[in-house]
Amino acid sequence: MKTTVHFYGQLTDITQTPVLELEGIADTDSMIKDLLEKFPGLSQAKFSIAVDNSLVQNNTRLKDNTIIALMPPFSGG
Amino acid sequence: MKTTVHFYGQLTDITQTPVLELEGIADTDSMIKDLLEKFPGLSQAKFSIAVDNSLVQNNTRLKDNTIIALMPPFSGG
Amino acid sequence: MTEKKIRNIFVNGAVDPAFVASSIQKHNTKNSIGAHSIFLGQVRADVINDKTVTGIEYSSNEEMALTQMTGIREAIFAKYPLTCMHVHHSLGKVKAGEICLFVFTSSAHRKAAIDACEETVELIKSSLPIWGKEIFEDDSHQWKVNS
Amino acid sequence: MTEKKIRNIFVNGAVDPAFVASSIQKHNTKNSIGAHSIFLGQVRADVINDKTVTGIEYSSNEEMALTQMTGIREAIFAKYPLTCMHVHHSLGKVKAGEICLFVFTSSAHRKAAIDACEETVELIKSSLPIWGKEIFEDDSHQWKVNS
Repeated sequence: MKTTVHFYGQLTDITQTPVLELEGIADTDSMIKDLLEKFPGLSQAKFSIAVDNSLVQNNTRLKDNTIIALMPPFSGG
Repeated sequence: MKTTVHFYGQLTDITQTPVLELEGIADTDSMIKDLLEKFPGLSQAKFSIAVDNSLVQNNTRLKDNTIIALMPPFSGG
Repeated sequence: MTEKKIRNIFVNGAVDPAFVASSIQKHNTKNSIGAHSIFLGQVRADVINDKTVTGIEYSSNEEMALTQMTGIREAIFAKYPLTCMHVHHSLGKVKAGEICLFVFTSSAHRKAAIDACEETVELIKSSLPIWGKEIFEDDSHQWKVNS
Repeated sequence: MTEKKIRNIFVNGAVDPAFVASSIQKHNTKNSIGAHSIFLGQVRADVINDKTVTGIEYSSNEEMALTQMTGIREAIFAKYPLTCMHVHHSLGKVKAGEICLFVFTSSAHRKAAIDACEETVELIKSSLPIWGKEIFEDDSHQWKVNS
């Protein structure tokens, strides 16, 4: 089961990569736990989570080939 | 003693001229009386009066060679 | 005593969109600007009693209008932290679809530029001695009334 | 079910003032328009800790941004009697002094055009997933924060 995580804005300064593929992730809570182990700096970062382009607030089960977006506060314009 | 009266906007539809020279006019009240005799249609018109580029509300004495502006409501833009 | 600079705001006929572009372009060396607000008035082909407006012919008491505009400019600069303000208004004939008023304000941040632009447009419409004569296709006319 | 048209708002690099002019020019056949309101965001050369910003590099979650912008467009058209709305936002590097955002609303009367333009700018800044990376002269950077 594959999950593709995209990092945006200042999060890429922490992850040093714009995208990461994870295997065997069941839900967003376990994904975050996994990411915090890989990138401890993320614990200081503020971000919202989108699952297949929809923002989610609570823990969300993931299907195979899900696209995740981790997005810090917006600063367009 | 000469007074030059400029008409603006829709007032020129009534006066059929943009400017008129009057002789021997002592103040703005007598000027208006004179103009209403010449152009009865002005009695239906709404306008403000400027004496040498300053708006006046009350009767104002006129010096020689004064420039008067009769201005209907503004409609620029 | 400060000397007030009287700037001419009047242009003969319509405001050319290319002129708007060059006005914007000129600000690219003013590096403290973060926001521009632009208002453009365009002549509408209104239909009144089955007759269509083909254009507006603008006239003004120019000397009084420029003096008045100088006062408006001072009031707006006193109220908002603007970098610059530019105003251009047509005189003479402007066809339907063409631009007759161009107001352009710039500031470090958007709020000042936007609010100053809107307030300047309102003051131009309410307090500058300018008149618009709406010309119909059959050459008859009526005088524009500002709302 | 209505089909929403997704329009691309993104342009590569700065918005050219000549593009603004041609956008204005295109509206001269829309004779019911009486007012255009334009907002332009320009990159400031801010000085932070003695270092000057030379430009901003914009990135976005483009698919989400375009979907979100479609919703903003619908909400604004539902709220204001607009004739049209155009939005263009830069991606990639925009130098200080250049234009990074162009919002253009048109209506029969000024109030709708002006209010819709301002509200759209606010919504773009607060709800589109776009990020600005402020680049300094020594190639270091900091991430822009919207106020």
